[in-house]
Amino acid sequence: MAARRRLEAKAKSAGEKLTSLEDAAARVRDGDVIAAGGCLYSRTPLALVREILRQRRQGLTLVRNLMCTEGELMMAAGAARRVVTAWMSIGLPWGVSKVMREHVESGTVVMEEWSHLALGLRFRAAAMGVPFVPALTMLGSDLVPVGGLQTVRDPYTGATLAAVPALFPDVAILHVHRADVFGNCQIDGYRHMDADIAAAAATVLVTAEEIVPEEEIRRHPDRTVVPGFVVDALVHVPFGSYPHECYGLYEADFDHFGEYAAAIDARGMRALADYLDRYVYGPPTWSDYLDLFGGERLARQARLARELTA
Amino acid sequence: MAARRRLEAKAKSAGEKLTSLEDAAARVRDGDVIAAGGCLYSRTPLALVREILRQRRQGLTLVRNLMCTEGELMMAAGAARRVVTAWMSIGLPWGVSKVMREHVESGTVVMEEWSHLALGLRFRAAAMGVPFVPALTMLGSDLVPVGGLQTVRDPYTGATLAAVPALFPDVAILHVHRADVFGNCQIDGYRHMDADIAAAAATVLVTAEEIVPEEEIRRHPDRTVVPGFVVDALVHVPFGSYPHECYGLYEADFDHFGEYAAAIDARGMRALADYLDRYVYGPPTWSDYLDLFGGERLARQARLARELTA
Amino acid sequence: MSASWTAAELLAVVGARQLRDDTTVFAGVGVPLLAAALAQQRHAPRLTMVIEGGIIGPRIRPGRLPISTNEMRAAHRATMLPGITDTFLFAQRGFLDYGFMGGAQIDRYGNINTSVLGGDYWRPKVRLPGTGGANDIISLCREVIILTVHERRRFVERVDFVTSPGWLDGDDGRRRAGLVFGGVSRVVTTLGIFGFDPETRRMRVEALHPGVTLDRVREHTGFELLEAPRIAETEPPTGDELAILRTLDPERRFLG
Amino acid sequence: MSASWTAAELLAVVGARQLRDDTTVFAGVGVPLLAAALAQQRHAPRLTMVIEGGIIGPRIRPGRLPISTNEMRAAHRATMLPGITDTFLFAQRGFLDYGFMGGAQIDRYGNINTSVLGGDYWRPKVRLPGTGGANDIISLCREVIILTVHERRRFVERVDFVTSPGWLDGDDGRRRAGLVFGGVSRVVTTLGIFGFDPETRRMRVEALHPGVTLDRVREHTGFELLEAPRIAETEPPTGDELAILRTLDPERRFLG
Repeated sequence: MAARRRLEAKAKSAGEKLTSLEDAAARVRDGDVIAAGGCLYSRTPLALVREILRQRRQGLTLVRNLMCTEGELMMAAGAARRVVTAWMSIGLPWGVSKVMREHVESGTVVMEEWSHLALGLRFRAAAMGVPFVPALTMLGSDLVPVGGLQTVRDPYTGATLAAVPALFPDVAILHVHRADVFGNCQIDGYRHMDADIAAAAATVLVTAEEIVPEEEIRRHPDRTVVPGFVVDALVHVPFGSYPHECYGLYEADFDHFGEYAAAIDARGMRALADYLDRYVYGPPTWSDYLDLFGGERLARQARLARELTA
Repeated sequence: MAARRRLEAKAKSAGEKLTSLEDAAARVRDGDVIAAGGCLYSRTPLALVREILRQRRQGLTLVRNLMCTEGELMMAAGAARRVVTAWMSIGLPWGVSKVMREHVESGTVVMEEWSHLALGLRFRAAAMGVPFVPALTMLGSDLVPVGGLQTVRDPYTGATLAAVPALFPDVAILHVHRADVFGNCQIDGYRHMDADIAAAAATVLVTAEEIVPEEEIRRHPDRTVVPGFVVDALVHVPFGSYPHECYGLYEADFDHFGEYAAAIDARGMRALADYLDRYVYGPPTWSDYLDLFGGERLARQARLARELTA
Repeated sequence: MSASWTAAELLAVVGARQLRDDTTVFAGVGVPLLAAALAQQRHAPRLTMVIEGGIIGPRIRPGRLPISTNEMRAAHRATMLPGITDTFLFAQRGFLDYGFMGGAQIDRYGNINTSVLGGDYWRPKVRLPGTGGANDIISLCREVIILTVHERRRFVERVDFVTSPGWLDGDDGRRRAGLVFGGVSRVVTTLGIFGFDPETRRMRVEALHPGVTLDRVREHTGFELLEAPRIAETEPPTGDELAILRTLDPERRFLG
Repeated sequence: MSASWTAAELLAVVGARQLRDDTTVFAGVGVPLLAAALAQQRHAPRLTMVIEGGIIGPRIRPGRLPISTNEMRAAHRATMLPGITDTFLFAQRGFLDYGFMGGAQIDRYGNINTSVLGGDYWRPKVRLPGTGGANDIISLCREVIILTVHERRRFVERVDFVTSPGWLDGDDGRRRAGLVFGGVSRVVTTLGIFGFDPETRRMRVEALHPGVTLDRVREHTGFELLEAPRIAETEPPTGDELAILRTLDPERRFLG
């Protein structure tokens, strides 16, 4: 219930939220529990992740249903001490994440595993403002003690159900297709868990591919998935998930994943230090970062996305 | 859990669902619990309600969050023995429903009252496939014993919460903006509780303002709110909620409500018998029914809707 | 009192003044919605209206006031339409600062009855429409403000049926029932502004509207009213406030 | 065995044959998705594919097979995109007839491990990617079919860690754990088709693929296999089945 008091104490404004990546990321404190929107390499808020790493945050817990390179970078940079997830690696062709293995097997990072639905329900319960929701998943497995899952008795039938505990992140970081300056956010295609994550968190930071006039939001209110009064900071960041994908706008850059994975296969964790220098600590701004990929590459990925969603 | 067995036993087909109002309504049995989509005088599945009354069903329980004239007609026709709702009347200008007062005060109809959220959570719990969901509403009020609301203890904090019981209707009746022949349904504007009601019910009957090519659904999959495999019968019924509204397509016919209410004020329940003869039992088809209002009236209501949503 | 405003206008004006900027308000149709719209146009431009029909941030169109919380007039130019259940869940989560409500019957502890009058629940003498979202709003918003006409038949010692729990039996009765948040902070009526004793939670007079005496209030109240340490007099509606209201409701559908 | 098909093709073909028409299947990427697409094009036109990324009814575009369940290739021409949590909730409600899964380690009771090998959970010798949706699919679908390469290191007496519960310790262990629905009905491997004894829930051979002997299966299995009353021989893949698969995956990204 402390989670609710925290929200009650906070201003829920319909005012402007537009700011810079630096200012938005500065709201993250060392030791915070951060929940990231999107899923695997889809709509990952990479511009915010990058800025959080540039600000050298420490001791973070990263919560995300399926983790990908953003998790590897946070582990390699020493920013994340714990991850709460259902799965972590890049994708089938690149095998099991070597970065995850290195950090979890050596004990420098703790990996708390929940089933995919259970993690989704942890956000859902928090978004609903209740301490738990009952479910029929995860029962009987060895995952039960990992996160300390309890059971609950249905007062009507007496049946035993899993009681999936609410998860209230300190900060939610999301990347969306469009928003107005007041933080009313719209997402195209699959929504993943973003809406629940936003309502579950105490502070909500959003990057948007496009900032649109208020009128465009009001013309299609049934497409809005996060209301402005939930959002604390909004930043305009085109290609804000790159090299991850954004539905309909650009496909994930699988070639880049390939090069990245090959470098790790060849040089292990040293390859990550180089990657962090080149892509995270080096380029001062997100557009400097995008220049490392080049306009042609971005245009190609945009074309591939249009082909798949046209 | 019987509710789940019932679903498991049933075919979940991606095949065609298109049929007639007569055939769709014929799937309702005497004594069934029917949940109606929409809310108050918005997107009420009136064409289905009318056909159910024409087929002289008896002993039904009607569940709907806010009830309007559809509830009055089902009471007056003797079809509904029980209603489960949070509120019933037409709307402020027309005062407390005289039909409801007549039937509930005389005991011919039982009115089981839940809070608006609690009723929504009863559908939500059923749609989630769990026997209850915890909530912080309805506690301490005299509504608790009415529906037999139980409480549950949070296994993590020990807090006491309302345990809102799942409600699994035998039949869901919904009216939507568009669907393809396979029953993939899309709704514009406010969604009310339709998606949860569809997933909660054992049998789902849908009327749609428009039947569109499969391609149109697949072009905007993020607008689909009920998947085809959930739907059992689909009927093409333009103006299928009239004189109630359908977001963006036609506004509620407040003049008609006025005439209807005035007749009841003047002649009490006799006015309802006449109304049923004129609007329900008389006109053999829905288009015959719409002719009673006339094309000009429908066109006017469509224009008003466009003005409000343009 | 020969006022240049109607009782409904006074209710809307005083109601609007209760709302701070940078907040959210769960508002029903009629006077509550007019009060919220007035606040938004006057001193709270960053106020977000939330409506029961699953509607967030609408801009009410002058002359096209909604009759229900579930129609296009209520959703005009909304920023989001999350569905009804999820809209209430925003309140349960703690996103709704204020709840505006009315009520057929209200008692000294701010409990409200909109269900049944007389007889027992299953065979009432008079069946009322029911709670709608009132029970949820009073249970889940951070702070609830009741707006109502002040009549003796409405202000009763004890409501026949607690549809929407105020402070229940007073003291910490509300908390003991599991309602760990919120509560009724104010009752704004056509005669004055009322609050609740912080200890006993019994209703007390906090302000009287222009020209209204304490005796007149007592006359119209069916239970013993406490008095706040200092009883203020309500600032009369300004021409500006009245002008905005009258633009919103030119046909005076709700302004009387 | 000099077959005119690869192990992956055989897996996909036999997997596809398990699916009836007018049903729904929760399918992962790779061979499971190919198997579902094959069934849809061949004998189950009214089959609905459901994908973990929150995707219902996609039409896989030949040559553009998805690498993950969370990308545009997996959502191509989908009929609905309900979000991930709500997609799993359709399974919990009972709308998902089949679940297709793989698995790093599987034991005699059909329990699956995709979490850790050796050591304890918090300091494992080998950390695997984790459950993803596997635990949910095996817990919530009406019937689960496991598709996997048949290797001795995968088919172990007891998995190091039960990520996804099959029949747990056999008998009614699964029900006792609160998993009142579903269960693993079949394990389709590169060598044969396996089921579970209705009483003890121990794995048993039900069919052998063309040219595969029982001894060869035993050689590649780390626990004692029971035998079904009658052990069938798998019908070889037809040219038609193989042609469809090869059109779907021309680059043989998953067909090997």
